Amino acid sequence: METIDQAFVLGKRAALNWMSAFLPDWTMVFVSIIISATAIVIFGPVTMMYLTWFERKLVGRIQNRFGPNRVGPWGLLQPIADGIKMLTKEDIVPEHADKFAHFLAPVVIVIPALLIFSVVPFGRGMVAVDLSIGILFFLALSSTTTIWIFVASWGSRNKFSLLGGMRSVAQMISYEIPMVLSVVPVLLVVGSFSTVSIVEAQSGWNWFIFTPWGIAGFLVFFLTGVAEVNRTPFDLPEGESEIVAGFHTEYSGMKFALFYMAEFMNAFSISGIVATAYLGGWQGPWLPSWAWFFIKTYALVFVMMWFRGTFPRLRVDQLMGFAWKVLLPLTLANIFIAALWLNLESPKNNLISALVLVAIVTIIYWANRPEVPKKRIYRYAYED
Amino acid sequence: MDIFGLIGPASFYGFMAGILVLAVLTVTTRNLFHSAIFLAFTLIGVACIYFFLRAEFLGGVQILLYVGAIMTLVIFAIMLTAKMGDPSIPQSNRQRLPVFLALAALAFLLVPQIVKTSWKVVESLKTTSAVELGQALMSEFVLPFELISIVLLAALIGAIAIARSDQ
Amino acid sequence: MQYELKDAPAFETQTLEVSLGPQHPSTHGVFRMNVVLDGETIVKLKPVMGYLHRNHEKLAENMTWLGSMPYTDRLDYICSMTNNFAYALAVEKLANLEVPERAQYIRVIMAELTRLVNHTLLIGFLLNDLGAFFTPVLYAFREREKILDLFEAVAGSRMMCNYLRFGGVKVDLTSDFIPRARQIINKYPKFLDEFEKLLSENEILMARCQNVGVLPKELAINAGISGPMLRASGVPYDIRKVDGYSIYNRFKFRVPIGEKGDVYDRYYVRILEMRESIKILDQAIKEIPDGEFITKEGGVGARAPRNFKPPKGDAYGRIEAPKGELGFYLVSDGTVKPYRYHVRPPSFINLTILEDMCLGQKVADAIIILGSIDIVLGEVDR
Amino acid sequence: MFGLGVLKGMWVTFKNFVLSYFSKDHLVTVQYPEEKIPEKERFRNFPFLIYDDKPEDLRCVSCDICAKECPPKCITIVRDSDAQGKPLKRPKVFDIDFSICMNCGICEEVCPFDAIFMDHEFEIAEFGRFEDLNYHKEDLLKSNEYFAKIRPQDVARIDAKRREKTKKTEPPQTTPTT
Repeated sequence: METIDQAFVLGKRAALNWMSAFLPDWTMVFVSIIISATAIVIFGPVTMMYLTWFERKLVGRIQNRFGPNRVGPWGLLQPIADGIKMLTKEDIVPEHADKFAHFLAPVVIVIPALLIFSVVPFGRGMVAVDLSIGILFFLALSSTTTIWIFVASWGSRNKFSLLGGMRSVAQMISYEIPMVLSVVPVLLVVGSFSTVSIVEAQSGWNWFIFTPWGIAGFLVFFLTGVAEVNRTPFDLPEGESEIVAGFHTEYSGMKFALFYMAEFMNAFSISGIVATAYLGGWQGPWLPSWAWFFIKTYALVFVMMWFRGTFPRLRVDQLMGFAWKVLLPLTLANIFIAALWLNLESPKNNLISALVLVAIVTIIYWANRPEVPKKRIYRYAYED
Repeated sequence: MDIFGLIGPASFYGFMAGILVLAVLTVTTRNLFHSAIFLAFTLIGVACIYFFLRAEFLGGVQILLYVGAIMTLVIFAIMLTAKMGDPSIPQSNRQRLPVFLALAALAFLLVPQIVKTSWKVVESLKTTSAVELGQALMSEFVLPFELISIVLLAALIGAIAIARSDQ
Repeated sequence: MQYELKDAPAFETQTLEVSLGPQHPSTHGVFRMNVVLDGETIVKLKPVMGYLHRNHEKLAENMTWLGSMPYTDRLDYICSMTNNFAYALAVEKLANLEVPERAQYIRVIMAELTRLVNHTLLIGFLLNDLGAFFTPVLYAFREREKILDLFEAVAGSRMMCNYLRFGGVKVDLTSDFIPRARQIINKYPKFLDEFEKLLSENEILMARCQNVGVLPKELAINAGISGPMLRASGVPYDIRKVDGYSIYNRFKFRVPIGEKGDVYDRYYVRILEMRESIKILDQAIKEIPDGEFITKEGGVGARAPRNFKPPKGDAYGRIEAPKGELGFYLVSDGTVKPYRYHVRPPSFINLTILEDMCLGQKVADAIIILGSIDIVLGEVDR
Repeated sequence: MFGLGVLKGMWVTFKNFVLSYFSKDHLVTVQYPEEKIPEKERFRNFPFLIYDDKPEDLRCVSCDICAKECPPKCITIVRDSDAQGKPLKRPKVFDIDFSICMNCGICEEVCPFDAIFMDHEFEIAEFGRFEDLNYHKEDLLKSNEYFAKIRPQDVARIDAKRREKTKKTEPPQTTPTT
C-alpha cells in the first residue's frame, strides 16, 4: 500500500540513486529539479491532449453521439492525429497584424499554465516545489493570463478579436476578486499559503467542503475558476456564436493549439487547486493518495465539461452583475463566517455559521430580486 | 566543487541584466503597445528577483498586482490613446541636453556614495513569512494600513461617482 | 426605441463598425449585418440581403406550372411541405381544382409535421446562438430525423419533398405511415417535456431572453409581421383560424399568445404551438378517410404538365407556414407558364423589423434576436 | 427556487449521457460507411434508364418529354437514326448531367413509357466536376431486375400495366429492334 502510494516519489528516488552512481554529487540537485520539471512538462501537454479527447467524448455522449472513435480504439489516438494536423497546418498571420504581439501571446500564455503545475500537490510528497505561498503563486500566475489574451486580441487587428479581448479583460478582472476572496477562508483556517499544509489540514474526513463556509467557498471558487479559464457558461471571450472565436479568431495551426493547450491545462490545474483547497486534495481512505487527487480533479473537470454540454452563456452585463452583486458579497461574508466558525466551539460552530450563511444568501437573493427572471404563463386565443 | 557559489550569483546577475535590457526596451520602443509588453516582462523579472531573494510573498503580490492588475489598466489606457502605433511620433524631445546634464549631476552625487558604501552580504537569507507580515500590518503599522484603506475606499467611491455622473 | 450616444466630455470614445457576416457562425446562412457598436451596444444595424438570390420568381415564369414545384422546396428548405402546400393552394384557386378528402388530410398531416420539424430545429438553433454548445440542436436533430424518415418513406426525399401536386398529392401514403406517425406523435410531448426541462426554466436562458428584443404590438402589426413572431407580440392572428383554408376549421386547436413580444415569448410560443400541432395531428390521423389521393384533372397536370393550362386570371394562396404567412400570387394568361409569379416570404418580411428590435441591445442580443425571428436565407433572398 | 432550473437542465444532460451507454434511442449515430440506414423504397436520388432483357433494348423511345419537363434542364437526348437517316425510336445520346440534376423526380413522373426511374445509388462522388458527373447512356442503363430489387412495389404495378398494354397492341411497340 505504502509503495503504491509513494510509487512516483520512490521512482524518482530510485532514478536519482541510479544516476548518482556515475554523476558527480553536486549535480544531483539539478537532476532532481530536472526530473520534476520534465515530469510536469510532459504531464501538462499530455493531460491537455487527453482532456480534449475526454471532453469530446463526454459532450458527444451527452449529445447522443459517439464522439471521436475512428483513430485508434475508442478514438484514443485522436489527440495525436489532431496534434499532427495542427503542426502541419499553415501558420497564417494577418497582413496588418502586430506581428510581434501576434507571435508572443500564444507562446507566453503557456508558461503560467505550466508553472501552476509546480505547486499542485498530486499526492503525498508529490509536489514539485512546496512554496510557502503556494495558493498565492497560483492566483498570481493565473492573473497574468489576462494580459496575454489581450495582447493576442490587440495584435490580431481584428474587430472580433478586440471585442473578445475586451470582454476577457473585463471578465477576468471581475472574477479575480471573488476568486482571491473565496480562498481566504481556507488560508484563515489553515494559517498558511502552502498547498501542502492546506491538504494536511484536511486529514481524515475533515474536508473543508463539509463545513458551512466550505460549501459556499467551494461553489464560489469553482465558479470563478470556470470563469477564469473562459469555459461555459462564462465563455464570452470566445463566444463562438457572437464574436466568431473571440481573441483567437486570427490564430491557426500551432499557435491556436498553444491557446487551446493553455486553456485546458488551466482547466485541469484550477480543478486541481479547487480539489486541494476544499475537497481535501489527496486525502482519502483505501486508495493511494495520487489516485484520490486525480479522482477529485477529474470529477471537477467532468463537471466543467458537463456545464459545457448543458448551458447557454451569459451576457456581458449579466456576467459582471453576477460577479459583483452575488459572488463578491458572498465571499466577503464568507470570510466572516469562517472566522466565526473558527472561534466557536466545535459542535455549535457548524450550526451558527450555517444559519449566518443562509441568512446572508437570503439577503443577497432579496437584494438582487429585480434581476431574477420569472416564469411566465401564456394565454391562448380560440379556446377549443 | 563550488558550483553553487557560482550558479547563484551568475543567474542573479543574468536576471538583473535581462531586467535592465527589458527596461531599456520599454522606454525606447516606438510602439506604445510593445513598450507595455516589455514593461510587463520587466515587472515579472522584478518578481523573479523577489523569489530569488526568498521574498516569496512579495514576489507573488508583485505578479498579482503589478502584472495582473496594473498592467491591464496600462493596456486599457493605451487603447484609449490615439495613433499609438504611429512611428512618426518622436520618441525624444527638445529637452535632451538639460535632462542629460541633470542626470550627470545626479550620477556625480550618487556614484561616490555607491562606491563608499560597504555592501553587507548576508549569507543566510531570512524568509519573511506572510504570517509575520500580517501581524506587522495589524500591530505596528496599523495606522498607515487603515489610512491606506480609507484612501482606497475614497478612490473607489470617487470612481463610481465619476462613472455615474452622466446619468 | 432610439439609442443616443451620450455626451461624455471626459472621455472621447469611438464607435466600432463591425460586419457580422456574411461569413459568421450564427447568421443562419449568408446574411450580413453591418453593425455600429458603442462598446458592445448596438447603435445602428443595417441588414444586407441578397447573397443567396437565385432568381426564383423569374425562373418560375419560364417553366411549366408543375416545374416550379420542386423549386418551391428550396425556398425555405427546412419546411418544403408547407411551401408546396402554399403553391398548390394558389394554383388550385386559379384552376378551380377540388382536392379529394384524403389528400386534404394528408396535406394537413404533412404541414403539421413540418411545423414540428421547423419549430424544433429553430429552438435548437436559437439555443445554439445563446451559446449552448450544440446539445439542444442535436436533441432537436434526433427528433427531427424521425419525422424526416417519414417524409423520405412517403415522398422520396428528406428535405426536398416535392410531394404535393395540384389537386392532391404525388403518391398515396405508404401502408405503415399512419402507425409510424402515430408512434412519433405519441412520443413527441415527452421529448418536448425533456427539452423544456433542459432549458425553459434555466435561469441563464431566462435572463438572456426576457426583455430582450421587444417587439411592440403596434409595430408588429404595422410592419406586416406574421406567424409566431406576431403572436408572441400578443396579436391573436393565425391564418389557419382566419382563413380556415384546406380543412383546418375541422380541427380543435388553440393559438398561444405571448405578452411582451420578447425573445423568450417567441421561444415559448413556438413550444406551445408544437403542442397544439400535436393535437391537430392526433385528430387528423384518427379521422383520415380512405379514397383518392389526387383528382383526375390534377392527375393530368402531374402526368403531362404541358397540358395543364389554368384559365386566365390571378389568385393569391396563402397558408400559415411555420415561419409566418407564406403566400403565392399567381397570374395566368392561359398558357403552360405563369405570367407572373410572386412569393410573399414570411422570413423576409419578418426580417425587416430587425433593426428596430436590436437598437440599444448588446451584440450577443442581436444574435439571439436574429435567431428568434426564424429566418431561412433561401426564403429571404429567393 | 432560483438555481433549480439550472440543476434540472444538468439532470437532463446527465441522463442522456448515462442512457447513451444503454439505450439505442439515446445513441442515434449511424456509423456511415459500415452501417447504413435502411433504404426506403420511394427514396429518389438520380435517374437511370431501364432495359428489359438486353442492354440494347431500352424502353426509352427518345420522345424528349423528360428533357422538356426537367425543371433544371439536365437531360440531353439525341434520337438515333438508321443508315438511311430515318429516325429510330431509340436514343443515340442520352446524357444526364448529375451536377445539375436536383433529384425532383419529375422525369419519372412524366415518362409515358416507364423508361426512366429514380435510383437509390448515392455514392457517386467523382473528382471531375463537369465531365465525370455528366452520365452517358451506357452509365445510366440498369436492368429491370435491378429495378425490381430496389422498388418491389412499383415494379409489380408497372409490369402489370405494361403487360396489359402489350396485350392490347399485339406487336410490342416499345421494343423497336424487332
